[in-house]
Order: sequence, then C-alpha cells, then structure tokens
Amino acid sequence: MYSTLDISTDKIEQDQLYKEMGLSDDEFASIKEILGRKPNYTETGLFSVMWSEHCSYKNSKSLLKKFPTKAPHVLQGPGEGAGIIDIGEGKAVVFKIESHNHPSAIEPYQGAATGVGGILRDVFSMGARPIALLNSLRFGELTTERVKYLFREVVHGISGYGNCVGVPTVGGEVQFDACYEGNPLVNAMCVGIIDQEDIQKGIATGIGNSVMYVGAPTGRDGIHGATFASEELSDSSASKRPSVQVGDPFMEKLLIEACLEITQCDALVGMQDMGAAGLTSSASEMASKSGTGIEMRLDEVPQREQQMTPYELMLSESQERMLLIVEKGREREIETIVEKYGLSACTIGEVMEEQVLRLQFAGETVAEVPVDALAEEAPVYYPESKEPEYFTTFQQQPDYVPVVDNEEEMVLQLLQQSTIASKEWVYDQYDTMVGTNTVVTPGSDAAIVRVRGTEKAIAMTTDCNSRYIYLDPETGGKIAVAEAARNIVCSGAKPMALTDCLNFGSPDIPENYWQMAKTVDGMSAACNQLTTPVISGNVSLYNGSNNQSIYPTPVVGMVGLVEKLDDITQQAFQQAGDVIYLIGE
Amino acid sequence: MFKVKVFVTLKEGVLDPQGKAIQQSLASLSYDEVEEVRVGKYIELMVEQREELEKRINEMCDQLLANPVIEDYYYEIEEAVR
Amino acid sequence: MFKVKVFVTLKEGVLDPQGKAIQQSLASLSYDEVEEVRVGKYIELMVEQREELEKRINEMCDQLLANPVIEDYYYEIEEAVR
Amino acid sequence: MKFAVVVFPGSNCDRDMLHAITDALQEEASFVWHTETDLSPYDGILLPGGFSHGDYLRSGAMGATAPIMQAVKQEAAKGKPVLGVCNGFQILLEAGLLPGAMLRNESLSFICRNIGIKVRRNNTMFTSKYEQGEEIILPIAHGEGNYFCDDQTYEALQRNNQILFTYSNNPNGSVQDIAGICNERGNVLGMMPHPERAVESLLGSTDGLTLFQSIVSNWRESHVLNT
Ligand SMILES: Nc1ncnc2c1ncn2[C@@H]1O[C@H](COP(=O)(O)OP(=O)(O)O)[C@@H](O)[C@H]1O
Repeated sequence: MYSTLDISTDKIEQDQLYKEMGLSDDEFASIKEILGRKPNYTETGLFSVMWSEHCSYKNSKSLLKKFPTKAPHVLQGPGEGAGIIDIGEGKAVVFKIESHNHPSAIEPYQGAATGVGGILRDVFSMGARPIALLNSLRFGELTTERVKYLFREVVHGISGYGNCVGVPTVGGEVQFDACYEGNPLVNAMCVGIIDQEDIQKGIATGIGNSVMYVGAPTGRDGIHGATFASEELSDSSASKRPSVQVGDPFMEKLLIEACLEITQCDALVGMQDMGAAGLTSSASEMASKSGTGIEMRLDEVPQREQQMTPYELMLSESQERMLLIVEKGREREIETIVEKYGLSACTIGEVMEEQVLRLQFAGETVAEVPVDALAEEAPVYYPESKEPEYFTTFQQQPDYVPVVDNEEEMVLQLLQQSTIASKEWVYDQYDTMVGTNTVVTPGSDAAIVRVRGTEKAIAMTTDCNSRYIYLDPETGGKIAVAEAARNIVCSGAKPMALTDCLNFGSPDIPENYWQMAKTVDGMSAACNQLTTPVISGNVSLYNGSNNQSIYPTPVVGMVGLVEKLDDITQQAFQQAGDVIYLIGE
Repeated sequence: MFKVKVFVTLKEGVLDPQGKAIQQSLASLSYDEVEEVRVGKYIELMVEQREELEKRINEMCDQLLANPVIEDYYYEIEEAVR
Repeated sequence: MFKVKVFVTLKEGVLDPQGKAIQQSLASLSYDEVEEVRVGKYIELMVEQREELEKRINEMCDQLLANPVIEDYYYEIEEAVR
Repeated sequence: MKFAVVVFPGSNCDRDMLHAITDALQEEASFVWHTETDLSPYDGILLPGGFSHGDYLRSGAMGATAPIMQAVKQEAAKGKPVLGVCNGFQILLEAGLLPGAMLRNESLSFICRNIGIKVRRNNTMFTSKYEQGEEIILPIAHGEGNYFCDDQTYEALQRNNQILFTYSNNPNGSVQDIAGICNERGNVLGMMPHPERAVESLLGSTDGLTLFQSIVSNWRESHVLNT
C-alpha cells in the first residue's frame, strides 16, 4: 500500500532514484556519511527538498553574505520569515519579497495567487498584521497570445488573492522584454506592522512542548515544488504540472485573523508557515534554530486525500498551513481561538532534546535525521565565475550617444513602450485602499501607507531595470538600489532598509554566476553608501528557457519612513504657477 | 446547429475551496447529508455544423475552455434547432 | 450514497459577459463556428441516503445554490458507490 | 448613536467601517459576529465589504444565510437604518432585503478607483446632508458590482424613488447606472461605492462622511421627537 516505503535503500542507491529528486552523487554520498547509513525513501526526500537551492541557497549563500544586514534600527535581519525594522513608538515594520516564477509560468493564475499567499504568511507568522502588498512582474513582449494570457492571468491571480484577503496591493512594477518570454517573473512583497512586544519567531524551544498544525489539510499538491523552483524550465516541465498548488484566500484570511489572535496568547512559543518544502522545512528549521529536535506522528496530520505516504505528507506544499509550537498542556487555548474562525488545530508532535527530526507513521519510525543536517549543513557551492564575452565587447565600445532630431516624436514613442506606458490596467484591478490607510496609491513614485494611531507613514517601492544590470551588473546593481531609494525620498520618506529577490539564470553557467556576483557587489556598495541594510530576501535561480537565461533581475523592495504625515510629497504637479526645479547632475 | 454541453471539473486531488465552503454552508443550513461538494463549470456552446465537430471541440477544450494543469472535461453533443 | 449533479445557468435575458468573452476568444483562435457561449456552474454533491431526497435538493438549490433572480437550475441524480 | 458592524468570515472592510464610525464620525460602534442573533441593542446596522465565505458561490450568497441575518431583518422591520456596502449590498440582495442581483463586472475584472457618483435623492435618512443631484467622489472596489434587475423591478424602483445613487460613468455594466438602492420604506440601503473609505481628507475625500452624518442627524431628530 505505502509503495514508497517498500523501495529499499539499496534500490535508491543503485537506481540513483535520488537524482530524480534533484540530489547529486556527491550530495547523496554526504547524506550517507551524515546518517552513517543509507537513507530510506522518505529521508532522501527530506534531504532533497532541504538541500535544494530554493531552501538551502547552496549556490548563493556565499554571495548573500556580502550584503550589509545590520543597522541600529534593524530588529531582525535575514534568517526569519521576514526582516523587521524599528520605526519608533514601540512599533516595527516587517517585510519580505519572494518569487513564484516557475509556478506562474505553468499556471499563471494560481502561481501568482499562491505567491501572494506565501509572502503574506511569512509576514503574519512573525505576528505582524500585513498592511500592504507589492509586486514586481516580468513578461515577454506583449506580441503573442501566450504572453498576453500570462500577463492577464498573473494580474488576475494577484488581485484575486490580495483583494479577497483584504490587504491592499499598493505598488509594483512591470517590465516587458523578450528575454522573459518563456520564463515570466512574479515577485510578491508584503509589508506588515507590529507592536515590538508581539514579535514572534519560528522557534521550537521547551522540551515536551507540543507541535501543532493549523490551517488547510494536506494534499498532494506541490510535492517537490522547491526542487521544481530550482531547475530550468523545459518542455518536460509540463509533466511536472501537478506541482502547482491552488490557493484559498478565504482560508488565508481566517488564518491571518486566527494567527494574530494567537500571537496575543502566551501559550504560543513559536510559529512558522509551511511554505516551500512544507512540513519538512518548518519543522526542521524551527528545531535547528533552537538546538532542539522534533518528533511528529504523521498519522495525525490533517489530510485531504486518501492514503498519503510519509514522503508525500512531508513534501506537500499545500497552501494556507501553519506550524505552531505551544506550551505543553495549553493546546486547548489555541484550539479555542482557531475554532472561532471555523478552522481546526491539532497536535501532531513534540519538541525533544535529541536534535533530530523523527517521524512516526502507522506505528513505525519512518525517518530519523539530524535537524541541523537538513537545515544547516546543506553543501555550499562556489560556482565557477567567468566574465561574459558580451560584457568585454561592450566595455571596449565607445559610449553611444543617441541623436534626437524630433523630441516630440521621441517622447511619444517612448510613452508607447509597454514597459513605460501607464500601468493603470494593472493596478485598477487591485484593491489599493482596503484598510483605509493608503495615503498614496499606485501612480506615484512610492506608495505610502500610514501607521494608524501615529503621525508616521511607511513608503514602499519595488524597482529593478534589468537591462542596466545585463549591460553592467555592478553598476546596474547600484542603480537598482539607488532608484528605489530615490523613489522613497521623492515621496517624503527616509530610506530605511530593503528586501531583495535575486532572479537569475542557472548558476551552473559561469557567466551567469559572474553576473550574480557582480550584481551583489554593486547592490552591497549602494546599500552601504545609503545605510539601507538588506533585512530579508529570496533567491530564484534557473530562470530561463530553451537554453536562454533571463536578464539578471535583482528586484529591490525598499521601505522608508515618513516621520510626519505632512512630509508626504507626490509625483504629480500640484498647481499652476508652482516653480519646477531640476536637482542633480 | 449543435448544442455542446461542456463540463469542466477540477482534477481529483486538486483543492476545491469553493466546494468546501459550499459544503460547510449547506451543513450550517442543516443539510448535513451532503458529504462533499465539487464545483466546476458548465459551458454551453451553440455550434454551427462543420466537419470534424468532435475533434474541434476537443481542441477548444484543451486550448481554452479547460486548463489541463488542474482541470478535466467531458462534453455532450445534442442536435439543436434555433 | 447519491451523486447529484446540479447545473446552474443564467436565465435567458441575463447578459453573460463571460460567455461573450469566451466566444470572442474562440473566434480569434479561428473557431468561428461557435455562435454563442453561455457559462454556468456545475455542482456535484455527494449526498447520503435520506428521506425526500428530491425535495431537499430543490430546497438547497432554492436557498443557496442558485439565485432565482438571475439563474435557473436543473439536476440529475445518480446512485453512487464510494 | 450606537452602530453594529456585522462581521462575516471573510469580511475585510469591517475595521475600516469601525474606524469611520468611531474616529471620523465620533460615534459608538462594535463588531457583531455573524453567528449572533440579536441586534436590538443597536441603533444602526452596518454590513461591511469584503468576501464573505470567500464569495465562492455567488458574492454574498453564503453570507446571506448566516444566523445574524434574521436579526438584521427584524431590526430593518423596526425601521432602523441598515446600510450594506459592497459585499454588504450583495448580502442584502441575496437575503432578499433589496430587489435584484449582482453579476460580474462587464469587464470581468475587479475594478478599484475613485469614481463620480450622483446623489439622486436627498430626502432619505442616508442622504439628507447631500445636495439633490450632487456629484460626489467615492471609491469603488469590486469584481461583481454589475447590478441587475428585470424591467418590472426597475420600474418599481423608479416609481418608489428607491434609486439613491447612480454612476456618472458606469464602470461595471449596472442596469441604468445604478450604484445604490434602498427598500421601499427607505431604511435599508445597499451601495457598491465605499463611503467608509472617504471620511478623511488625508485619504483623498470626505464625501462618504456626509452619508454617515446624515444617518446620525436623522436618528437624533427622530430620537428627540420620540422621547
Ligand atoms: N504590477 C504592479 N502592481 C501595482 N502597481 C504597479 C504595478 N506596476 C506599476 N505599478 C504602479 O504604477 C506606477 C508607475 O510604475 P512605473 O512605471 O514602474 O514607475 P516608476 O518608473 O516611476 O517607478 C507606480 O506607482 C507603481 O507602483
């Protein structure tokens, strides 16, 4: 019946089944060494998702270390669900950006919708109320039916989910370029607000405490989503289609309200959403961070489908699920809160001293793996780097100075470019005002959302011109950060910190890795100069199709602070007779 | 003229939030005999006589009416007078 | 156990922009033999044996599944094994 | 004046409504969960926008079957002001408190923007502080705001002066540009535009506040008369 349980450890090794899951020979060898034995099928699955690029950052870790991440106002840097900055008066802003590129290429509506759902959970799992969503989108040129379809459905997906959960989508950007034709980019950012005393972390402390599961039951959707996100799209990607998850924004809305109420209950020890790699990553990361272990009884996991195997339960990426650590004996308090919202919570395991993830199923131990091995000890790679020929050639060319003989015509032509043209068609479909805090809605440089009960407001923007990055990654990286900062400043706010989503091609191509390294250097330099540390982010590699990588696209999501509502400035000219200044070089 | 009735349903295993919400709502109205609800689309096409009707209907379904990633479909063809 | 298939369609006279949009898309994909498209809902209920099945199905439709101001419905009942 | 803001699972303008009443209007308001059955302690009832039960069947359909709706009907029958905004309007339609039904926007897309609304009648408890025929600016934010009714119903609406708001530029395909209608008695109003989003100049418009002020001043008058 549980066929995967019957696959012998020898067969996994001999038939190299681990390769289908995305593990290399070397990686499989180190797993054997860590365990001191051969892993069974479930265990191999656990490693494969946790050691995927998406979860482990094995190819990008060494670069990410270069980003400045500290400043006095940073309360939480990279490493938790989202980063946090102090905005005074006991309040803090929580934010993060994340990609959902591959799912959106395959099922644009659900891919984009669940991207929004995932980033919301990253923010409210910290205990923060989400106050704004932004996005950053890239598509091929709007000349084919396929691209039009992707564009339309991605926007519908974002609006369908965001509007329903009642978090305003206040800004974003869209760029069209042939390089994204087969691999659109969908990055979603969420900003939340929290009283500093309510900050929650994804920790699993207190031996004997209960591991509770809240939210939607687990189905077979999205199994190996994290691995899928770590491979290049090809025609055979279509056969991996069942990986795509379906979102339930109504459930998410209930989950937001329930989780924020739970945050106020001191029976809660830790909370993390089940995002990429589902139960596996949430459980092993929480335990690893806390120096503990977790034992789970998988039979207790709420299930939507019949006869799910431990492998499937652990790797499912079903949406709208949260994992909670709750003080032993106080589970009922959590259940009561959750039930009010028509949801259910159940206890599926305990925190234990031994630092392993131990899984029980049908009365047997079906997996036992050190948590650090999963969460911390993924291999770190330093891919080969090589300056691309195009770059060398471009550098040797004299600067191109465009000749404009008819300014009016040129301006009109520029305005007709889909990338430059008004994006009203997009943001008209987003509820930009729900929450009644949006002071500046899309159409200006940065969106502004006030902090109710104070005189303060938060400015936010997403920016990246990938052509610049392609032409000169280091300078382009600086430009991306600087553009975001200018948008913030022009709105009357002080740039505080940023989150970033590094969308690149395959790191196995040395030229791509070079682009990534240079971009990170450029961005870091600009961040240092502007004292805007990177407090959270996401890496999406293997973007490309038909052996053509996308332009390097490091999307910057920046947040700034408006100290007084009176300071807010907007892009539009306000009245006739006002003087126009040009500032800068 | 033909009337083609196309039924588009979610693939088994695909989450159906609509169906779940409706089932709960029916239960709260005390129709608790309803154990499961699945929601799909019902599309009626009025189609002019043309060669290879079925082949073309299949194509329409694959290309536009259903999303093969998450949906299955079937259809019924009736002759119709208008 | 019964499987009840409920078909909810827009009343004649009620505009169906979704149907029109699909018809136009089909035409642009050169399926111009499709003259009209109407989109409705297809709801599958798995219902436990209970007295007065039909009566209760009618009630569910009237109370929740269809809105009589804009929609008509009909249904089919099949015995089902699960 | 004491308002109830009815909260359904999936309501998401509930807080906005509460703030509009307590912060901008400076009156009392509390949330009432959809499973409650008594609204008699309140002087006015507000059904906020959102996606009750995800609006997964038809917008407002599942919300309309909630236990609280019996109480809404009872208080409406007593003549108390009942205001449904956006999803609240859809719920009032589905519950049969107002005639007609809501279809998807003609564009098939959600629309969110500020829009011109004409006040067609200012001799009601909801509109007395507007000028007759005044054009106001209110935000809309909906995917299913395409109001539909048959000809007979439309004639009745006209005859009884039940059309309170129309769109200056019909955004969604509504019959006769209808944006908001009341019942025959004039104490139950459903409207797609969001007055609660237009109560502070910081956010662009205070045209919605006038509606709430009308409710309060009419209530005060009748209250003084009654006691
Ligand atoms: N995908 C999107 N979602 C929401 N708002 C968007 C989106 N794309 C663009 N916008 C909004 O449109 C306006 C113009 O965008 P853009 O052309 O990128 O401006 P800029 O170059 O000045 O940053 C901005 O206010 C932006 O927030």
